[in-house]
Amino acid sequence: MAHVGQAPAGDQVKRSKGHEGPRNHLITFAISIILTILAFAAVSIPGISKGFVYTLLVLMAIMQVVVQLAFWMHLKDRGHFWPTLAMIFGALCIVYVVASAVFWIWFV
Amino acid sequence: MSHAHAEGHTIDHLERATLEGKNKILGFWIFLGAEMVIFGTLFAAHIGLRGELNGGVSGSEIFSLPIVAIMTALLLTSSMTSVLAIQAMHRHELKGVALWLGITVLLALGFLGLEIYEFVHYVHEYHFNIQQSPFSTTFYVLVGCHGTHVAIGIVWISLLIGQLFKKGLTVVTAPKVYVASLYWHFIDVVWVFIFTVVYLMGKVG
Amino acid sequence: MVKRWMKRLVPLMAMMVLLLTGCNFELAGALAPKGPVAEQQLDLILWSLIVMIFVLLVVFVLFFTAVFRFRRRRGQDNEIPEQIEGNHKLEITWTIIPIFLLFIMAVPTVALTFNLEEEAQAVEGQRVIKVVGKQFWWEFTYPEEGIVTAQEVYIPVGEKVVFELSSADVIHSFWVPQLSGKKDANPGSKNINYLYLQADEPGVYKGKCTELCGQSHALMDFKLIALEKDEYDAWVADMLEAPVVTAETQVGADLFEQKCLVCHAIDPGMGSVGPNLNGFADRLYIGGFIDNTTENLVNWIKNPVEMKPGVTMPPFENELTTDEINEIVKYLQSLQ
Amino acid sequence: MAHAHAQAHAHAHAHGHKKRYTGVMDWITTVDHKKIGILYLFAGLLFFAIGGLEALFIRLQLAYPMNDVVSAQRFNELITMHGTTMLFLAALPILYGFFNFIIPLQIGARDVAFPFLNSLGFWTFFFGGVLLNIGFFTGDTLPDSGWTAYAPLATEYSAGRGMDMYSIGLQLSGIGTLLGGLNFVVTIVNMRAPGMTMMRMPLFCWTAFITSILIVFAFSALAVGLLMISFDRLFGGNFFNTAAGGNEILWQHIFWIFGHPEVYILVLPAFGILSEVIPTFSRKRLFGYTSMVFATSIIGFLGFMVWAHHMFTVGMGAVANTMFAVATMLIAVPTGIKIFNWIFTMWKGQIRFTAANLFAIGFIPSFTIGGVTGVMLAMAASDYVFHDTYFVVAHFHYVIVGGTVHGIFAALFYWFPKMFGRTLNETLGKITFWLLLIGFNLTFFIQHWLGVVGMPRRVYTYLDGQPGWNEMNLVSTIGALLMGVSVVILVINIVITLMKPKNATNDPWEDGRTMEWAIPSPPPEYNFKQTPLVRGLDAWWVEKRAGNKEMTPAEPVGPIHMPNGSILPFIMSIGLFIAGIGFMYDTLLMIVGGLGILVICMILRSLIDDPGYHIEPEEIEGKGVKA
Repeated sequence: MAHVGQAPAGDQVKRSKGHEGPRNHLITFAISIILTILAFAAVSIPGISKGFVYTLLVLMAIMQVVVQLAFWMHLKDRGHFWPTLAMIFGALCIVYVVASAVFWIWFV
Repeated sequence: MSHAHAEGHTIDHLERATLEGKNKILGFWIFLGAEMVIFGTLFAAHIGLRGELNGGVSGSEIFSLPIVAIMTALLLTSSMTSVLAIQAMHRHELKGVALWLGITVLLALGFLGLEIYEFVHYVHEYHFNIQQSPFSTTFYVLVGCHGTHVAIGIVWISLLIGQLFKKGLTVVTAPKVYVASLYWHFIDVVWVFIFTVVYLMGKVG
Repeated sequence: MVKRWMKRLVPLMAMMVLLLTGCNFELAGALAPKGPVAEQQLDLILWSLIVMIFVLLVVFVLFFTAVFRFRRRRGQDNEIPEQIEGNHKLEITWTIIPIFLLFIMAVPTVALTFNLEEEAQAVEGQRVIKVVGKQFWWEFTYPEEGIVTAQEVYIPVGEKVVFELSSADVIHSFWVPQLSGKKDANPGSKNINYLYLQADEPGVYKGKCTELCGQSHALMDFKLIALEKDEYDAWVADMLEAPVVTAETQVGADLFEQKCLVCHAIDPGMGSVGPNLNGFADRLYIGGFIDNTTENLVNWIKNPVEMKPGVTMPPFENELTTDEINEIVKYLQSLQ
Repeated sequence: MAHAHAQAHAHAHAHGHKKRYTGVMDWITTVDHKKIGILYLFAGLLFFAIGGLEALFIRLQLAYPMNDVVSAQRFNELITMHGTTMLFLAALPILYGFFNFIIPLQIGARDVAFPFLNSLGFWTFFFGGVLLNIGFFTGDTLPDSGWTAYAPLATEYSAGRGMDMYSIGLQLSGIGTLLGGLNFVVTIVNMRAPGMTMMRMPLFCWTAFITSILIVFAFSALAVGLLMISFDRLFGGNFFNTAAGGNEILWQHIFWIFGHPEVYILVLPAFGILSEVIPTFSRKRLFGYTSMVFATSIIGFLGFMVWAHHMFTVGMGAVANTMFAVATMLIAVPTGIKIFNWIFTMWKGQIRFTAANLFAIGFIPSFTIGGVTGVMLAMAASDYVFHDTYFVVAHFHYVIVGGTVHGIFAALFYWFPKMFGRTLNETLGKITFWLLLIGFNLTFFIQHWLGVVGMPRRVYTYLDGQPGWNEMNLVSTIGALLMGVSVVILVINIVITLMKPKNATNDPWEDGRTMEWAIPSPPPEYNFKQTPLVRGLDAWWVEKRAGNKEMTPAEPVGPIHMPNGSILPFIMSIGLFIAGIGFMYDTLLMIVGGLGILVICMILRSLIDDPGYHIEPEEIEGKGVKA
């Protein structure tokens, strides 16, 4: 039964040495920490315009999430076609749910 | 039923050694897609209604950023430790897996404790309960939904540690550990948006 | 334009339904428009109907040809028809043509949708009537004239009127089929809607609530009464006059004050929990849907819930004697 | 799944015994996709009957003006329950029955990806359905705010426990449905037999795949919406409380973000069924397979982008209205492609008018009428007239009865021999078809007209003396009764057929094209004794044309691993059911107890290994073809 419906060929390929080392993950951790500190700092500094802070916060959150999805959750690895699709579709849904809620409640 | 060849080339990916393991991981990804929509919808409600205070308190009045920062640090670190658990699993180090998962659970408990403290504090200090305003309702449902996920994760990972000691690292337990770690990362991902959208933006006003 | 063609289509469709029902028949509702808004909407509907009937014809002709021509016949059991994979030319054809058809329908749709929206924006000096939907009746306020009325809304003929729609409880929807499409009356202060319509002929137009709003959703009717300008002005003046209580109606007036005034105002400009009853004698219907006769009114006061399930007004049959109810009715019928 | 091997080496025979259950225990413990499929089918048919009765009462009430067959309150309960039951508890489960039974067979798998989850999904759906209908037993008010449950009517203005049943019952059955959808996605992605590429997959599997994706994403939105309603009703939340600053329109957005994909969730599988039935009975391959696949995907994708066309009259403004109007109209293009492809599949074929094919063919004109009225409704400015009138009722019944129900009946007649080993009576089937066709058109065609002349939907009665209303409503009611009769004949047909001996051959329609027709009817529990090798689109047809009597195997005959049945899913669902009732009636004990049962079962499930069992080659009747 093991060969029923072989998943995409990526699973069969041996990964290069070093991929599994903790370095990538520690770098991801460092990036996340830095982005988080920046986000908290942006809020604490007075005198920056609200719109700018909002944009900055959202951008940093998206960056952090993308990095975590790609490295910690291995989405960048081969054989993750369907998971990536699921995430993209989910993200799309979120974007339009949030957009419609914001559009409706704030602007109309 | 030929696991013999499956064993050969996925020595470092025990969780994908069987079709069942692959199914479980793919299924869990699809489930995470559904979870994204669930949290996305709650975020939509929160973003839409967070300005509606109904005479109650606002986020900028009550949120305490130091606590949120500590919670963030705890959860982020726990996400990191769950990665280390997976790495230990790929090296077939049972004790390493259990150790890192144990640390993950401890950090998560710290996070959950702080969240409960935070909620109790709000209710006592500001009468900021679920009925106060649309802002409070969306706040508690969104953050509480995330907290519930953390609690479920704690129970789940604790049980997994027990299973690991009982059965060892096998093609049955490995996908479970992998999937649990995916779940845990996802909780961290959601938290990134919660501290950004709910707390930091709430603090800005 | 093709308008005349469309107009011919209506009787054709009417004939079909007539054949199906075999009954007396007349064009009604949105098919008998009495104002520019409804007319534009009907034109759009008929235009789409023509295009769609064309589509239906194409599909049906192909479909029935296929079904009748290619049935399996005797002796074909061992024959295998050619296994056709597809045909790019055909497939492209039936992708492009529908896109074109949609395009010719989308353009007038977009135009009319924007047009209706723009016209409904209340401009300076525009007559605006505030509508509040309540379970299960409608309150109409004329802010400039200072009139509040219920169930029956008067407008002058040939003049654009904007309605400001909101609700006091659940979502209702405001629809006068012969004059315009509908729009929701939402509760809360945030989602207020504007709808505009215009009546070109005087008359009594039926209006309805079209959003499920509770038990008596079906009976949440109202009437829109279009009058010539001078009659309309007379009506306004009439409404503004304070009610006169004579010796004959004094008993009823006192009873009304004790029992009814808690919920029903009779002063021209006042809103109230129940419908404002100013000018009640001129109302055509009780509760928006029953003929305004003495007998019906007595029964209504005795037990309104029986006639209109779920109304907030409590039954008075145990609280008041029949005589007392008759006095109140007499008083109400004096409210010109 | 835990039934995999406890050790990572290749000995396959050493462990595991089959736990044999019989009778009722067999059915509530089964994890076999075929049995679960049958459970879904019959549970769905049961709810279909209940929903049908509700529909008949609705039509009887409306047969005459100011009629009083039921009270206004009861009428609102009937329309709510009719809609909810038909969509969530009848149509979708029946389709799930076919998904479950047929998909693994069509892709050459031995089971679905998650057999345990499959069983859990079914029982959760079933008990959710019971919870939704529990007012019939407790005497409480039933849900009464329409299946759309618009706030604040559903939150602050609905007294009694009705809308709690709605929010909690639907939540449960939604979770069950979600689990099912997830299962099918993974099954189709991971479990296909060798050679079965995505573009060789039968179109039924494709539509099931897209449908399942829609389910996973759409039902999550619904879950949140229902959670919000529950919070507003049970814990004094303010999501939709306008007095406190909440927003009632938020519910409409969330509901329709789920609700519009739901329409495609119902109709896409019917498209898939047609794409199986019509080629079989035309003896011709599906015309334009590739464009059908793309059309399905595009419909699924666009289905997510057009939800607000249900809200044109809400006051979203001209920009939003026209955007959604145009996007909606675009859906007509891929749908049109499908219609023409079916017609051209029949073109130059040899059409046989079996009952199954009659339903499939009857689908085309009915659904086309539903489609064109759909385009008319999509035109925002026209929709101001049509919205919430009987025109809409007519439109979606043409789509759902003309589309989904026709598709379901076609599938029932088509796959019945495969599922039960007996062919349904053709004559009775044809009578069912003609009665349904006449009754359905009589009921709904006239409602287009009723709507335009001013009859709003969801009215419990109407006043006498409105031109033509009395006659038209009476005709509509007579049509509904005819439809009722046709369903009764179908039920009789099913019952008498099930009492006959099994006599269906592997390929009873003789022109079967897909792999389910290569194995016995009904299939053995392991489906394929050897996993088949797929050598082209319409795998079984390919083999037949090559002169083979069986599928070419992809593996030698060997022991087949099977999962053991389990009672846990049943008990878990009962736990959820108890907790649900606890939430409704504010009984902490029941909440804790119910959730406790659930958690204990989950712990048991995770701690106890169930390795399953093996069917040895000697047990498999007949010799397999040597690989």
